[in-house]
Amino acid sequence: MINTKSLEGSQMLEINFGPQHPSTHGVFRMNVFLEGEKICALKPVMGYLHRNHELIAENLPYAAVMAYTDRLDYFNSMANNFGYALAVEKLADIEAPERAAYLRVIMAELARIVNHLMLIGFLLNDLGAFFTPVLYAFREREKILDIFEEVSGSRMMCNYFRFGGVKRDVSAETLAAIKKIVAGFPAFLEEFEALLTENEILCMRCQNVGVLPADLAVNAGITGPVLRASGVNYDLRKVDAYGLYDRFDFKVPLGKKGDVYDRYYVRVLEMRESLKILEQALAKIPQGDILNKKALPFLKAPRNFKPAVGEAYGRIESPKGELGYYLVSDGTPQPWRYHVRAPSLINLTVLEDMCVGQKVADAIIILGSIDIVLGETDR
Amino acid sequence: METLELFVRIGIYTLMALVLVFALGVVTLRNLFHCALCLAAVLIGTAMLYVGLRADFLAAVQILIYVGAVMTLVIFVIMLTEHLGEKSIRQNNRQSPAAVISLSGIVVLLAALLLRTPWPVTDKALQAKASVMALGKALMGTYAFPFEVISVILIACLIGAIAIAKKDLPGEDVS
Amino acid sequence: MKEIEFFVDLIFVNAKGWCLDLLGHFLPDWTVVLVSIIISAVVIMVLGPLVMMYLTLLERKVIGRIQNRYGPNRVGKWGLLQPIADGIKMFTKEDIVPAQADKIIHFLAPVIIVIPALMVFLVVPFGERMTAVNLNIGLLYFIAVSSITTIPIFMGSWASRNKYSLLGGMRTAAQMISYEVPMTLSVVPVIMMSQSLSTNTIVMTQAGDMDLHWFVFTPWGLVGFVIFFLCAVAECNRPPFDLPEAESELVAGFHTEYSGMKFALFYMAEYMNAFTLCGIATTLFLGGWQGPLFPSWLWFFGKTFLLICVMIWFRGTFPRFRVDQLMGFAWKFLLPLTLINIPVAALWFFVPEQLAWIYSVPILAVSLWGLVKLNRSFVPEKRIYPLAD
Amino acid sequence: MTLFGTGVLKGLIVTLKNFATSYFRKPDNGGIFTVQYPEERAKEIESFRNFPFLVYDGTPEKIRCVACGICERECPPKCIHIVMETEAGTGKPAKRPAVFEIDYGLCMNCGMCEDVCPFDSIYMDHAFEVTASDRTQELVRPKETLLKSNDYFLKIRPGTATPVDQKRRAAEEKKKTAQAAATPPKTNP
Repeated sequence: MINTKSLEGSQMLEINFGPQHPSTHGVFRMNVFLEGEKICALKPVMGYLHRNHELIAENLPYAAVMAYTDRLDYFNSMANNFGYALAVEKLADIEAPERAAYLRVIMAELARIVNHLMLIGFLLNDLGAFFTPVLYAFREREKILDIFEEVSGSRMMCNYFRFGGVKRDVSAETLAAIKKIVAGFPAFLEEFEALLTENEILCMRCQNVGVLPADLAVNAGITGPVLRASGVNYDLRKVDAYGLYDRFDFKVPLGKKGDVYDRYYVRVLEMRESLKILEQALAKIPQGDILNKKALPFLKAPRNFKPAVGEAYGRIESPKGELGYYLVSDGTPQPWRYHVRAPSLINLTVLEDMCVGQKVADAIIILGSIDIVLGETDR
Repeated sequence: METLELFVRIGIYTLMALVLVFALGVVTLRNLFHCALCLAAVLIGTAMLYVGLRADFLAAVQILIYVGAVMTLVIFVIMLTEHLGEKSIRQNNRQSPAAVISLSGIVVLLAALLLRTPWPVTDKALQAKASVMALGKALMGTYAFPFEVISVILIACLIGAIAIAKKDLPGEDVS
Repeated sequence: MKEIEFFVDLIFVNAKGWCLDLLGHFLPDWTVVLVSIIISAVVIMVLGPLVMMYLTLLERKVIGRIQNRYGPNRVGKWGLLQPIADGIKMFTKEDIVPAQADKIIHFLAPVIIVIPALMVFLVVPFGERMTAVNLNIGLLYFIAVSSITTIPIFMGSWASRNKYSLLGGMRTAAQMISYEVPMTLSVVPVIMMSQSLSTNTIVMTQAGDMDLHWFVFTPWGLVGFVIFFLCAVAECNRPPFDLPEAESELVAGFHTEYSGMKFALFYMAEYMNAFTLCGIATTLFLGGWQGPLFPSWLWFFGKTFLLICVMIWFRGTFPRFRVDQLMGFAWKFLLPLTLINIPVAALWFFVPEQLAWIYSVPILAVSLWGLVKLNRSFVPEKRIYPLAD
Repeated sequence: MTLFGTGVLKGLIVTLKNFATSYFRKPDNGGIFTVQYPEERAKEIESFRNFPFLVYDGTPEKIRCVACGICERECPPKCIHIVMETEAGTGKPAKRPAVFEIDYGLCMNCGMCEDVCPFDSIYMDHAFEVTASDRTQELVRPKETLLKSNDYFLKIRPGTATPVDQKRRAAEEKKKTAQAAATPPKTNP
């Protein structure tokens, strides 16, 4: 059962981390070759959670796919919905009314906060903290999930966006509740940072570990906080200015080294920027329709929605990176081709480059800092 | 009280037997890891015999040094080199008859020597308390020079170990 | 008043004395000695597991509160029966032995690991005249016996035939050997001050007026205490030094392949070690059972549980070290500090107290500062994050 | 320059503070935020959607569903199975479901059926305690267990049910008046 394989001529210990392992974030496997505790080679193996997402979508009407996109990255279904809605809207040339567009931004930013909170919590678990950061993160996440449940009916599988708008209007009380969360969040972040940011053990473990150079990141197509931690200024909210993002004043935090610590801290700063966006959006949100008139008839009869022959690519800055949906329509109610550009999958491609030469414990936190969700990676 | 002493006596002889059994295990068992564990058991048993001889300090040091440090190192090395100690080793070869003959000769010789030597049990020795303080004073006073010499040897060992370990650092690549 | 206090102080000692007196009337002399040994042994055998059971509950409760949860509160009032429920669960669980495992050693490892954990209870002074065996080499005995713990861990990790176990075992060995060195050296000043290895004598020398002449109130004592405590945390594999078990990396380290009661025994040994190490730290630096007003055993258990709570607090707060940093911390930071601490304490012995304060505090502070400076990899980098448009 | 070790101490203070505040703070303010489930329950949110149920008016015979099969067709995971009842004598379709089954093991709680139903008969329920010991038998819910009264619907989701009720009543009134208009008034001789 146990054997040492020779790899490149030397004797090494081969270990399978996963698919049953406490910190592979789902069913992911890393085939690691060790020399002592040092990693000499690492092969990521994925596909354990493959659910045929794309083919299922190609056999369903456009509207029904929305519910499936929730299941891609199950930590932020709002962002997934957003990307898919944008793609379909591009295909059918529908625009969301103003209030709906504001609601979309609010929900997407709340989802970003939830996602980053969870990521930092679980990264700390990978670092060996005994669930304390996770549970502090859960405490705050709970409040945001309550909002999600109130507006969409579900805490995680929101299915809230519709083509040309959103599913349900948000009451004034809910908006006030969001405002309260946004107002109270900085205090929590302060506490969270006091627990973590300057902690010497955390700094020792994270600084100069898993360095991702900027050129490698760009060449490998890395996006999102992982790319920005390497110091590349690329945020689709600025580049594409989709939705209403050109109306808000926010900055893009950048890292320098591109190590695990930078990836951690860039996310903390991103949460602060998200709060800024939320404050502005909540102040400016207008009254009005939440669904485009053009899209209204298709709510009751999804099969009547037949976009003209053509293709469209809708992309958003999901908390994990560039989440893109590619759609080809042949004029039937179902998409002819549907493809998801999953940031989790593409960011995972540099895992080996970051891990080789580091210790076993580092591989775990590097994986944690990439922020993968297997639902999205394997689809 | 005599009953109690009898118990102690029985205990000590059992212990001696056990130590011998484990010692036999060290040389006969085929699995290297098992041999090492037997050796650890022998060392612990010896320490317990020391306790029986009222040499508490020696017993504690025996356990601390031999079991706590040396055996750990031995097992560590076995695990590192033998791939989980899976290999079983052959404990005898064609030279074993010759070895048995010569060894039994040595045993006979040693036994004869041991039995002939007088082991004087003086009253002074029985009354002397092997206290820690006396030991410390002896080491620091009477035997200070050998003590220091040993420490010099140990330092030399340490430096040698560092020098050997240092070579493998990736930074110092030989061109 | 004084008498009542004295009576409460020695309540357990007297209880044992009465028992022996009673038996002495109708039993031969030699059995009384045996019974005395048996009583002490039984008390320790019961105390060890009992302490372990309720330590798990305490830990879960405290960590729960730290994380804004209740912790166990279903079984019995405040979850007080939870350890018993856990015990029943552990007993009834299936005992799984891997097919390739070395069955005998796999079985022996958890059995053997409990023995040294129980044996060290012998020299812990639980209160006035409440040391089971007053050995004159008590401290050395403690260090020697607790160093055996490595071997059963090795046995478990080797016999499981699991690579996670193997890595866990390797880490344990490295960690235990490394931390034993500064731990033993940090004890040296205490031995020098009390001029004895007996735990009882060490406690006695910390009496002073008000029973508050604890070693921790001196500069070398404080440094020694902190080092000893950190090493103790590392010795019983608790966070932030829990690398041998490192859940997020090695699943469960050396006891990955253990289940049911065997697993519980590993756990028991770990918690009993935590208790005894805290107890010894109390004995050496916090004055043991010395203290004003309350009975001695209450002082001892109070201080020990306080230290255990600090261990739990650590667990609820810190991430884990990495293997090389762990070793670096022991060899490059703790070890030099203890080596500096020993001459400081030695000088303390000969110099009048005020003068000793004046020189020892700066020496220790400067050496601490110097060590931090020398170990630059421990110090976090300050980073500035640009905010781009 | 900050002293080495301050970060660690700060972290310790944070956890100590949380330990202390867990005894007296409110849940939304840094106190204990867990809910002791069977005794306590989390606040029920009206728009919460779990598995679908069928609405009837008054008695279970007066079922709103007409077995049109739109939900069956639109359901993304295809977890609904409907067979229309036929009139006993004539064999004509009776606009009533003879079989209406939802496989709870398959349903993904998306709410599509609720969106597409033209007869206001299928809605998402709040009940979440739907464990079963058998995947194939107990989780496939037949019509009898799916049917729930309109009163229940009004109770759990007043915001959705009240407008639906008003709409249906208005439609009924309209139908009545239309019927009244259609039947020729009795002419006085």
